Amino acid sequence: ATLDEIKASGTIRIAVANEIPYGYVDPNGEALGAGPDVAKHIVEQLGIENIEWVTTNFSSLIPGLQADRFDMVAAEMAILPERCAQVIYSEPNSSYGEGLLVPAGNPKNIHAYADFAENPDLKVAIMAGADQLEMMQALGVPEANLVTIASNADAISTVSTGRADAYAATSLTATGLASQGSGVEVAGEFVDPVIDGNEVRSWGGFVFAEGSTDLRDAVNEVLAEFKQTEDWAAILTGYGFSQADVDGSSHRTTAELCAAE
Amino acid sequence: MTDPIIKFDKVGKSYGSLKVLDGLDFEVKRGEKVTIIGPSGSGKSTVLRVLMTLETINDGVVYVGNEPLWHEQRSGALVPAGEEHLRKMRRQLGMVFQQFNLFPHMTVRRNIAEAPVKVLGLSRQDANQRAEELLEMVGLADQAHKYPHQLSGGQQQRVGIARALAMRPKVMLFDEPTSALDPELVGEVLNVIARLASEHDLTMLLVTHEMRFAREVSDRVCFFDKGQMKEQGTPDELFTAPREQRTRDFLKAVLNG
Amino acid sequence: MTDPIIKFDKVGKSYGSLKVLDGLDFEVKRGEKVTIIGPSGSGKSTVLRVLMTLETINDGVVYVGNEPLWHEQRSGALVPAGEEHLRKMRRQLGMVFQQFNLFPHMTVRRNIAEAPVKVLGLSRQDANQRAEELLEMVGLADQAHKYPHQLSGGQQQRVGIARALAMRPKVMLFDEPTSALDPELVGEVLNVIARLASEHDLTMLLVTHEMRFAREVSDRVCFFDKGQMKEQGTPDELFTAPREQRTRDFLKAVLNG
Amino acid sequence: MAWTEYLTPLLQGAWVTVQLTVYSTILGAILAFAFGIGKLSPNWLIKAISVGYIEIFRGTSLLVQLFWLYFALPVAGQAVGLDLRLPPVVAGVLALSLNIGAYGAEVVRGAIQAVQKNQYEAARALNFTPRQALFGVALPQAIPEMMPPFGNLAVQNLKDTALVSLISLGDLAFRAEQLRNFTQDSTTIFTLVLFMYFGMALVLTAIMKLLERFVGRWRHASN
Amino acid sequence: MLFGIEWDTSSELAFAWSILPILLIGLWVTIQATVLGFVVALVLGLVLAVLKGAPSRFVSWPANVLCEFIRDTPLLIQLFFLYYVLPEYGLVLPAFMTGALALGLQYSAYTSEVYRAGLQAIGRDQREAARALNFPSAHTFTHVLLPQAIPRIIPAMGNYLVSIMKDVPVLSVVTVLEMLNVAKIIGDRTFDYMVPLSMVGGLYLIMTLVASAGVRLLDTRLPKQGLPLK
Ligand SMILES: Nc1ncnc2c1ncn2[C@@H]1O[C@H](COP(=O)(O)OP(=O)(O)OP(=O)(O)O)[C@@H](O)[C@H]1O
Ligand SMILES: Nc1ncnc2c1ncn2[C@@H]1O[C@H](COP(=O)(O)OP(=O)(O)OP(=O)(O)O)[C@@H](O)[C@H]1O
Ligand SMILES: [Mg+2]
Ligand SMILES: [Mg+2]
Repeated sequence: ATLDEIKASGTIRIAVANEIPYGYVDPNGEALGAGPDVAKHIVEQLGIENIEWVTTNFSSLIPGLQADRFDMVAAEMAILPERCAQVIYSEPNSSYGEGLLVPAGNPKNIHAYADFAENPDLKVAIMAGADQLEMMQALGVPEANLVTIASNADAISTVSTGRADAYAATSLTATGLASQGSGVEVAGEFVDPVIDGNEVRSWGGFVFAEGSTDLRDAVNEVLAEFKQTEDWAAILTGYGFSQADVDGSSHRTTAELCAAE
Repeated sequence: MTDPIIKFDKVGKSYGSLKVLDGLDFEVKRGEKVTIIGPSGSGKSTVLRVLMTLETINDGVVYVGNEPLWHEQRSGALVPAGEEHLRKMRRQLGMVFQQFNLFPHMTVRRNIAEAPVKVLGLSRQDANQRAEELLEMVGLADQAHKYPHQLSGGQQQRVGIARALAMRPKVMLFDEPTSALDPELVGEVLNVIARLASEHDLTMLLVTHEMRFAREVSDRVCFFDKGQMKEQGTPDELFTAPREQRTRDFLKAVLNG
Repeated sequence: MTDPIIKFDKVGKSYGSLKVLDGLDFEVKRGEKVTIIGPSGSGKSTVLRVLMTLETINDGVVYVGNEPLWHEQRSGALVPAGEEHLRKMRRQLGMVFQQFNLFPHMTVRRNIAEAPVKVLGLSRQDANQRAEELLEMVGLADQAHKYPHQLSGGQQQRVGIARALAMRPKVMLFDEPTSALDPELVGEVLNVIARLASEHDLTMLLVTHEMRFAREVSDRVCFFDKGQMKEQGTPDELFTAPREQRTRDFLKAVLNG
Repeated sequence: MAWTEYLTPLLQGAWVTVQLTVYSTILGAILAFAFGIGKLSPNWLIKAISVGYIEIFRGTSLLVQLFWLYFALPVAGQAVGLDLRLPPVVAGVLALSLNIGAYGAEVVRGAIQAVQKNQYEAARALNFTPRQALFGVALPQAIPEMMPPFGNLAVQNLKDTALVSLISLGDLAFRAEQLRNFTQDSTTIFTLVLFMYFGMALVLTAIMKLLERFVGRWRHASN
Repeated sequence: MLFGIEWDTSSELAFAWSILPILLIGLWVTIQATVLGFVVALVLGLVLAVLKGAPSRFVSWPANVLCEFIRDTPLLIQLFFLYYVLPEYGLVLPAFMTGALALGLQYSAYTSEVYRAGLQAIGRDQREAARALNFPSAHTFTHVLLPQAIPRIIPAMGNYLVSIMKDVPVLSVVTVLEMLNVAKIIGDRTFDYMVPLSMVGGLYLIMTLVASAGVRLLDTRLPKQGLPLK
């Protein structure tokens, strides 16, 4: 929807994918996470009264935008060229590196995404629709060793029961999950994946449908100002983002990320 | 009274290769009470069902009151009749079924009054009154508000008769009206039919295995076999001095019981 | 021949609050042919079903060949019998059912031979021979390899009789053996029963609505009503000069047919 | 979290489940009668449409139908220039009722056909029109016959509502997943949820039994 | 790309044609899950039927309640329960096995009814005839009741086989790569759900129509009177 339409109705529909700490809804229906907290500030600045939070599977975020099931996604979804062809992004709100969730004690001794390409006996879980798929494909991990789960919530069980040997996700997700479940931990001495000569780092932003350019522009405007403040940095570090992650968020623009090969 | 109200003219009817009516010629005069007897499968029910337009025919013409039943006169030729014509013809006939075929979800009174309201367009009040008169006649005045399953078989069949009469038909068809009844209940139904026969100038066509009753009540008895009428006569003629061997065999087998 | 082979001693049977047998006293002598008549629901079938151990009793004692049927003597007292005892007692009885109750998946011959093989321990060959003799007797020698559904109702019932006879029972029970049959097929079954009655010294207990047949074949006719035997006598006594009003009413209603 | 703290969010979800069940059962019943009677129609077009509907929705998986309505229909709509982006509630209720309606249609057809032929003959002998015979004679007898299978279908439908959680509708199953996301306490949560579904099914069954007695009043009349 | 097979998005038709082999790989998983689930349902159903018919109420009553409970709760939740809860008690089954078990469990409640109804449909008449002839009760069961029950049971079981096939997509929630899951993943990666989901619908329609026709044919071929004994 356009900004005018949203302002007229007074309610904006924002989706999260139930990923701690990027964007999730707690049992009381309160939306939390790096995306939602920043979004709440922006929405207030834009003069929109209500937010209707929508929880959906990660893989349904883009289709949901396209189907007008919500106006905006606050899931810190990574800005990738193929996604830019489907939807439009705000400027980056965060940046984060990769990580691995493994069974306690790391019995298979896994420290890098590349391990799955080298050892064909290892199975790795990824979330449907997440960009770890592209990384694994680029590293040459066989498709048969990928276990696609529907949401982060399934990762602990999948890994602790040995249905997969590890779960590939962003470092923040992995840390969050490791603190929640017993029997799992974050793989130590993690080696960042290197693809096409670059270490992988992702930049997350808010996402909108193709037709919502004015809304995106308005969000960008408020976001740029907000990023100058301590409040903004406090939100991110409060959810476990490192200072490097916070600083890194300004090292790329959306235009660059979308244009990248 | 010599004009036939029902006339089968070389009527043929088959199911696949099975000939059920085989060039049947058969007449009933106005006011006559005719009984049809014959072995199982000889086509007795079929004759009644054709008259009630529950089965079509393949051949020949059936007349009811001088009008073809299954055909219409159109630009001189006889063509198969449409539903309109059948509805008109059906008004002249009423049928009583072996299995009673009452509507189980309607009270006795409603069973009788429903068709007069829906088909003849009587008011509900008039139809109810007519139903109650008929119930009186069949001796069930006090059962009007019961459902069929609350009645004995004999009572149900008497309701069946009342229901058919409520449409004021000219011809009443009875297809083994007592053969689904316990022996003790047969009498009450036959009594009602006998009263009908003696008190009204209704035309009646009755299929039955109750030979004694057939003898008492009918003007004429027809013996059917293999889809044809093999022999007919007054009850006395047919029961005491049947001409055909087949008739004799049949009567012997049945009366032996 | 004066010793009762069957004796009901104040037998009571109820379904919930419905008394089906009400302190029934009743005897059958060895070799006697007894017919039970009576209105629907009077408990006729129940008497046969109790004898065949298909229904239990609530009260009294039934004796078959001087031994209690439903009880065992144990340390002087009568206690409810176990399956062992029932199996032994059942050997003396054979039953022919209204609905034939043949096994639809077995050939006619196997229907007859199965029990002699499994229960009496005959060899399959001997049992087959016995089956074929019995089929000869009921006039179905050429039907041994057919399945029941390929036979007419009358033929099926004759197989039913042969099946019961194959166990060489001392007492044969017939529960309305012809009432599920078309009228024309009744004769062939009654003929077989009549031959059995005249040629063997089997004890026979027959429930039927075929009054004429009852008169011809039985030594004694018993009239049941409301779970009790209301009247009994030779056929001539009972049919021509019934003592009880209830019997007269029943006979009038039934014979009127 | 103690299990009592799960109750509030789970009960919210259960309420959504109840609503979904009620709406889709009612809509499903309407579809069942329309297409069940349609399949018996002498008009070949109505018959063909009814047969097509019944076969398609009975012949494919409910989850496939649900995903199709939710994910694929908007794309199909775009192709012909229609906005077919159904909200999850609409897609959910529609998929559930279309599916259950197809099964119900077969029940309706079966029950109407099971009305004894002699009832139609009696109606014809009394000169009822085919329509009067259907609505006055056949249906009143067929409806009580339909009730036991309808009861089973209603419970089936209640269970099927769990699938709408997969298109992000906040029903009981969805709430359970959300809670598990937080607490990873699968045993307690799923045990609670199983019993909640069981309880709802028992209530639904009891309601259908009452309804059955109501529509079949005439059968229970006694002397 | 999925399972090493590339897709061609140049046109809808080319896309459909290129993903067909991928969907067929998923279809094969669907068929395996169906068959395995059906076998579990047949075995568990028979066990439940025997327990429900047990003479002791202490056995039959819990069996009846269990059956009702299984029948009244959603397959999805039962699947989650088995998938997430069993491992907490040390029983870790692969997703596919868990799925087949859940299908079998859910349908055992239905098949147990089929067994029971099949035996009960052999009317009182037949039991009474067998009793009047003094058959041992085991012989009555094996030679009178079963031969007549089996032809009645087979078509109903066939219908449940078709139902199980239609429930297999639920297994996608625990990562089983059956046909719908494969189609969904293709959709997630190409953002075109229309083609793969419609193809899954079409394939299902074909399979169920063929299977139902097979069941009907079988039904007409089965001896209505029971398995014949000469
Ligand atoms: N719908 C039908 N399809 C095929 N055959 C039929 C049908 N209806 C009747 N028949 C056959 O037509 C023949 C004549 O039937 P009909 O009912 O007229 O005999 P019936 O003389 O009334 O015999 P019954 O005394 O047994 O009632 C029988 O052989 C019967 O099997
Ligand atoms: N299983 C049962 N449960 C309840 N009532 C029963 C049962 N079996 C029979 N009855 C009732 O017991 C009574 C006697 O039945 P029975 O079959 O002995 O009568 P009958 O004299 O053989 O009658 P008919 O001539 O109709 O065969 C009837 O009122 C019947 O309804
Ligand atoms: Mg007839
Ligand atoms: Mg009886």
